[in-house]
Amino acid sequence: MSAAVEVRERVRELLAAHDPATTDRLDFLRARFDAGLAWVHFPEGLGGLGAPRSLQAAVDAELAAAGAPDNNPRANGIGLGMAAPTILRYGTPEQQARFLRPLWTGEETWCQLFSEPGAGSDLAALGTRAVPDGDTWTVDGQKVWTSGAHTARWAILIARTDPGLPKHRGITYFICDMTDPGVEVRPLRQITGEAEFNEVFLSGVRIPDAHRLGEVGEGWRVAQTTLNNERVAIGGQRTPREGGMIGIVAATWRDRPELRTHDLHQRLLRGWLQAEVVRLTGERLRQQLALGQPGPEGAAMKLAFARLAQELSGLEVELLAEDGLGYGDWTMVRPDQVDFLGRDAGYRYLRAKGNSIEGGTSEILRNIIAERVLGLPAEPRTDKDVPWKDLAR
Amino acid sequence: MSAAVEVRERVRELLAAHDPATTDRLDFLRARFDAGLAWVHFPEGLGGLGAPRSLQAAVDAELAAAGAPDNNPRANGIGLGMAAPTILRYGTPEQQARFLRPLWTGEETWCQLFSEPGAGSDLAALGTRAVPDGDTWTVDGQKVWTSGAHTARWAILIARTDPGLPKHRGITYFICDMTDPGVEVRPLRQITGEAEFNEVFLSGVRIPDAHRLGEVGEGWRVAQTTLNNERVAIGGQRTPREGGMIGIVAATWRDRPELRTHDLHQRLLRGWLQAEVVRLTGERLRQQLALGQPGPEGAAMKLAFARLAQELSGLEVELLAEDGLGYGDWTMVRPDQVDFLGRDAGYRYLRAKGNSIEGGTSEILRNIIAERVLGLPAEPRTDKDVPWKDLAR
Amino acid sequence: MSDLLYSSVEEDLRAAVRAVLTDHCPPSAVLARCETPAPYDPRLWRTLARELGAAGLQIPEEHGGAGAGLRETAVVLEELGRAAAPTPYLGSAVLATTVLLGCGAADLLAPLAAGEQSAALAVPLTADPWADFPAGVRADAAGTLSGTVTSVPDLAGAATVLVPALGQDGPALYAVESTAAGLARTPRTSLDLTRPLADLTLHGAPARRLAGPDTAPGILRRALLTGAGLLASEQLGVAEWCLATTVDHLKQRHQFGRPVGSFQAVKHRLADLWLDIAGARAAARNAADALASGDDGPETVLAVAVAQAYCGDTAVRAAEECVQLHGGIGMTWEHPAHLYLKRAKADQLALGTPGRHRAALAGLADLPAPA
Amino acid sequence: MSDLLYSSVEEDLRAAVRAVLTDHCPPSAVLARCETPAPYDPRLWRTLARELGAAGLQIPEEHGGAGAGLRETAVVLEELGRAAAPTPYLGSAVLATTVLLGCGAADLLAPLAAGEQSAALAVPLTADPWADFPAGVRADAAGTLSGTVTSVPDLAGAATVLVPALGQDGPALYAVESTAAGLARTPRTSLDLTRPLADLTLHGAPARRLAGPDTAPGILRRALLTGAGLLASEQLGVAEWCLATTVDHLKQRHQFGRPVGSFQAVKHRLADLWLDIAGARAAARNAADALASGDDGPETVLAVAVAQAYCGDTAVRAAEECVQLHGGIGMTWEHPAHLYLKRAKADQLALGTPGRHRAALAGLADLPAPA
Repeated sequence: MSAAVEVRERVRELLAAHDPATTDRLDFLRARFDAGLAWVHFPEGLGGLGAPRSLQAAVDAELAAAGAPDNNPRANGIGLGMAAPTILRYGTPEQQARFLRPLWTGEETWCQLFSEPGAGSDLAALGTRAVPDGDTWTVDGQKVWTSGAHTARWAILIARTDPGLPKHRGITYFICDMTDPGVEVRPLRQITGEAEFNEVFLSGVRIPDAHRLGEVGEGWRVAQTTLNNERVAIGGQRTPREGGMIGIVAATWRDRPELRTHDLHQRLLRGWLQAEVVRLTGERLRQQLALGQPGPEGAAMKLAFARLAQELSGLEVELLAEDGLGYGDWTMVRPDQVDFLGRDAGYRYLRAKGNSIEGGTSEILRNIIAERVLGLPAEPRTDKDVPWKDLAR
Repeated sequence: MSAAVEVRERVRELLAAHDPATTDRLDFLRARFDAGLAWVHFPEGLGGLGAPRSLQAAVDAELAAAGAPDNNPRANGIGLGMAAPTILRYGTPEQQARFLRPLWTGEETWCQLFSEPGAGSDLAALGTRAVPDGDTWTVDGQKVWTSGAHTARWAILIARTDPGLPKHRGITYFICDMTDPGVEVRPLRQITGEAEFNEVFLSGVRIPDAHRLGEVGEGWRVAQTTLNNERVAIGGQRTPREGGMIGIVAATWRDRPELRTHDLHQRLLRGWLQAEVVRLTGERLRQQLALGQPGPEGAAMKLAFARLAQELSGLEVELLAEDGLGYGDWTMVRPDQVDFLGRDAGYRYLRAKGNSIEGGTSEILRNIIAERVLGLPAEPRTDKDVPWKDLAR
Repeated sequence: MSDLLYSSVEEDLRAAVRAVLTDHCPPSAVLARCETPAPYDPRLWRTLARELGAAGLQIPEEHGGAGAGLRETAVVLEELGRAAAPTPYLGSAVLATTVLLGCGAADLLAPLAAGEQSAALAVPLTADPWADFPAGVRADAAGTLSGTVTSVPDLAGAATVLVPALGQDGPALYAVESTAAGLARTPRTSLDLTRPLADLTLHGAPARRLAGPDTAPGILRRALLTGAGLLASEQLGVAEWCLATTVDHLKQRHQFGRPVGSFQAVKHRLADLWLDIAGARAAARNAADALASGDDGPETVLAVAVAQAYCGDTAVRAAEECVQLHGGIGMTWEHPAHLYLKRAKADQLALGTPGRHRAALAGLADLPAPA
Repeated sequence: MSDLLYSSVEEDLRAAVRAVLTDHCPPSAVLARCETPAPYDPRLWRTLARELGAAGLQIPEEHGGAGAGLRETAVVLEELGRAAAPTPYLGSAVLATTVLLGCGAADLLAPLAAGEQSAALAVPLTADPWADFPAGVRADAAGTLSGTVTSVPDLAGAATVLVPALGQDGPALYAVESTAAGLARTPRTSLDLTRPLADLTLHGAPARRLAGPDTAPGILRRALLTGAGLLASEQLGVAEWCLATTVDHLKQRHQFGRPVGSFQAVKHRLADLWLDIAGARAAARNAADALASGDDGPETVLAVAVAQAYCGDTAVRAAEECVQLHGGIGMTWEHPAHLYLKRAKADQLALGTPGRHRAALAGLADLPAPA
């Protein structure tokens, strides 16, 4: 029996045993997980069937068509996209058994405690300390840019366990209980007025050694799995023609002839062209991925997207003229999920500024392209072999 | 008697003693030099009067009005602009007496043997060797981008005299006799088809130690005087509104309405704006200089000029459409002097590419602005303290 | 040729203004105030306007002003831009004052010169000198005004509102007291937190006519031209703050064992930005000098269009680079960078976008558009 | 959605073409030849056209061609661009061949397919698909042609010249033998040393009519559209050579004790360029795929406009960066960078400038110009 046939069979069995119309949502999701239809490329027993990843889309479609509930993936992006692949690769059998099922069903959401105010793009320079004490670790430090920290049950965390080693080598990767009394979450207000992210203060947080992921001192290597999955997620979004920011600007252009000038027209034509080419570039990347030839364009799509979003959102404000002077609302809110496009032009303009900072700055992405794709030599490094504690900060 | 009055008196005496209408050109120029009216800020006996430099313009104007010949300064830019100030500052009395008078009168023209194919922007990495042998030096190496080498009588030359020292410290500055049999000059053809510059091959060239300028090993410091004078010369040009490249493009725009499109119009407006702002920036710099407050804009004007010339010349070719496909003449010629603007659009486009390379690349100028003006830290240097012979090349 | 430098008197004025702003208006104070219903600090305005005489710089001495001029006014605007200071300076001391000077309304100038009151010119912040005389407000036969003007800057605290309106005989300029019956002001939520905008509604509001059809269009145009030209100086101040703050940050901030400011890509971008700001400085000074001459001829108009076309974009780019090169810190509400980004972006739209001013160059510089 | 990748057949073709070009057409050979009166190497053309069948890729097998298509033709153009190869491929195998296919002129296609002859389309290299049918040549009642066409690409060696002309009954397409009485060719000095241009003069030249008013405008437009769309692939090849050559140079070249390619400002510029070239690749493939479908509907026209608007500027920028980042070496005649700069700049004007194609987007993408 081919994998595709087997998977289809399993779907049929699941639906037969758990009629979506009558089954409780959570019960259905748990049953789906146990049937190996959560992520078919995961191993059996962990929500999968060891089948090709490409079969997942058909499963999702078939279940959706049958009226089955989904696991609301947008509400648990960190868990599904980053924590799960890392637990799969580096977790102990006990950790995998404990964490993956409630993660996938959404019973437990996750957040990521990686970034620190003092480290920025130099993530490996992080200063949050984890000190061993018997079979638990005590963690102290400050993390930032943590989305969902106020609702997450668990966090993936990297912390420094040996300051005497060079920065990449003294880091260990943990699973942190967000209900620990030492965890304090504060909303981090952004230039848009809202607080998508949080600051997280860790004061004497206790983590059992059983919640360590990977070996002591191997945290940087473990984190690469997490971060690579972040990049893939960003590069994989497909947009139709005039999807995203250009669609909004073009619609305004069509609706409001009184705003048109030749200056704006020429800039709109350039922006539209750029958007269409970025769309084609992304489409070409997806065609390569479908053939199993992941091109280096992946990292680059984020760079292109940021450039485009910033240019177009700036143009939109100018196009709107007097209407561009306004702003919807400065009240601080904590949105459930990011909506780059949904609010007004001023919001789009401000929010797009983050596109070239979050998840790898455009400067870092240019370094990556130059070194990994073009093979240009690295800059002289002064920080590779210096103990972390002696680094200039 | 104020300096201004004395200078005016000298001019009157010179004209009285040497009627330009009847005096041989060279005799007049020599007499002018001996009267201290060549460059009034030079010392007496060396063509000057130790007077303020600002008085020179009046001398030039008065003599020109009287019909006196000038020393054809454009034909000896390197000599007047670079060699002379260096000889004045570092030359022995004998050297000053020997070289400055025929340099100024134009009897002897000069060229500059600094750049090397292997060094580029890292001028101090030069590899031309000068080896002492009694009271003469033997020089071997290759120089490039030497304008006027085929007509020059003398050259200012920097060469490596101690490869065991770090690169800036093992250089010595010489005056090189271009008639030495070891000097071979070959025209260097450029992308425009013409050969403004030369390559100069030095094979066993003999230079008496008496033609050394400054101490042995001090050549880099001496060369700074030469190079600083090059920068000042570049920054000091005044252009009227629509001077330079923009004037040509704007004239074509006005003359040929059939070429106009909205795309080109918007770009022309931006180009015109940029040209006007560069002009104002230069004017502001000159007003500062006139008050004795040289601003850092000097180095930056060259950067701005290159950017502008390249953008406008590229636009011009597009504007001309079919006419932009042509080119005047690819025949290799050796022009007497550079004319950035005089030929056709294709030539302007190609020649402007050199504006961001010759006399300090735009990349080097940006480094200079970032470090000297903005005070940003230098990059880590790996080449400062390494013996030249051990440098990666 | 214009004088593009700063005189020592101008530098003294700058130092005085900067000292006041440093004391009264640090970024934290601006931030704390800008979401309150009263974004302008009345104490700051009193100090600037009354003690330094900054509000009356272009008002002749016989009307209680300093009798200085627009070059000095421009220097104040540079400092206000550098501080992202929330004051009604542009609306009152530039736009409204220029109108009152044009109308010769001495009695209304005096309280402005003394810093006792502020005034507003009832045009949208986006009004530009090339547009037609506005038709949104009409005067009836009795001389009362009715109509609406949206997005008026510095309207909230103004004691007097100067209203361009179509009277019975054509374009005219009127003064309306802000307490007049039939006058209402509705605040808008603005992108720029430091320059509040409000809509003005007039329903039969009693008004005093200051200028009629012969002079009103010219006076209004002169005011908008002056505003556009001097706004370039504010934009210069914004850009300078952004560059200086970014450079300071990058000298301190270390990543990968080095100051971030030692990375060449960053250095080159900042060098290019510095060069653009040098251009903005020359263009802004040129416009201020041309306006200060009092000559409204083609050279002055050209100088304004060049300055506003150039400085508007330069300030935005400087602010955008400031946010980007501060990294995550620059995206936070706590850091003042966003105040400058919002000011720069709103200023780009104010008194004509760069595109609008470039379009004006087509006529001013004889670069005709395609047929 | 278009197939934006290269098939293995296409990659094989690329390898074969590249091998020929590496052997016959290294930069030194191009340079040596390009100032001679015969800039095209007849041996190279024979090998490409005859042995590889590259000239007949889009010609059906029944007419002696390979019966492949425009996707494959585009791959050949990429390689010709990468080599800055002087061949009449664009003029003959793309423009003239597309016209002959449209006219169904089987007898004229055969010698082209066999690589025995080349043909030229008598339009200026700057002709674009959006322009009116050309009116520079007229046919008299006897069917002989008179008139002038300037800046025709690949005219010099062409055995047959295809001439759009106004006949007695309207636009028509004619074939004229290059040896015909009354036909004269005058070479021009071209900016692009690798694609010679010549003026065509006709004085009562005998001609054969291939298409009349019903079909001629559509056939010519299809040819120009095909040329513009496939030229994007040539521009991609030019850009790729420039980037790769620059990267290689900067890995080798040391300054200040480091490879120049390790300096971050240089790296970031090249990363941006790489990203733009990735876009050019997607856009060029999209146009080739759309044209290969044979559908001339709005999606194909849009794909061509997007590709030509984007790739024309990208190739120029790549070539300009190549010269700049080679420093002085890049300014010398001896280094091939200038061949690519000149090709890229001439290609930018060819078959419609980027501005012309962007303007076409206004209609194609419903982004109307201001009234």
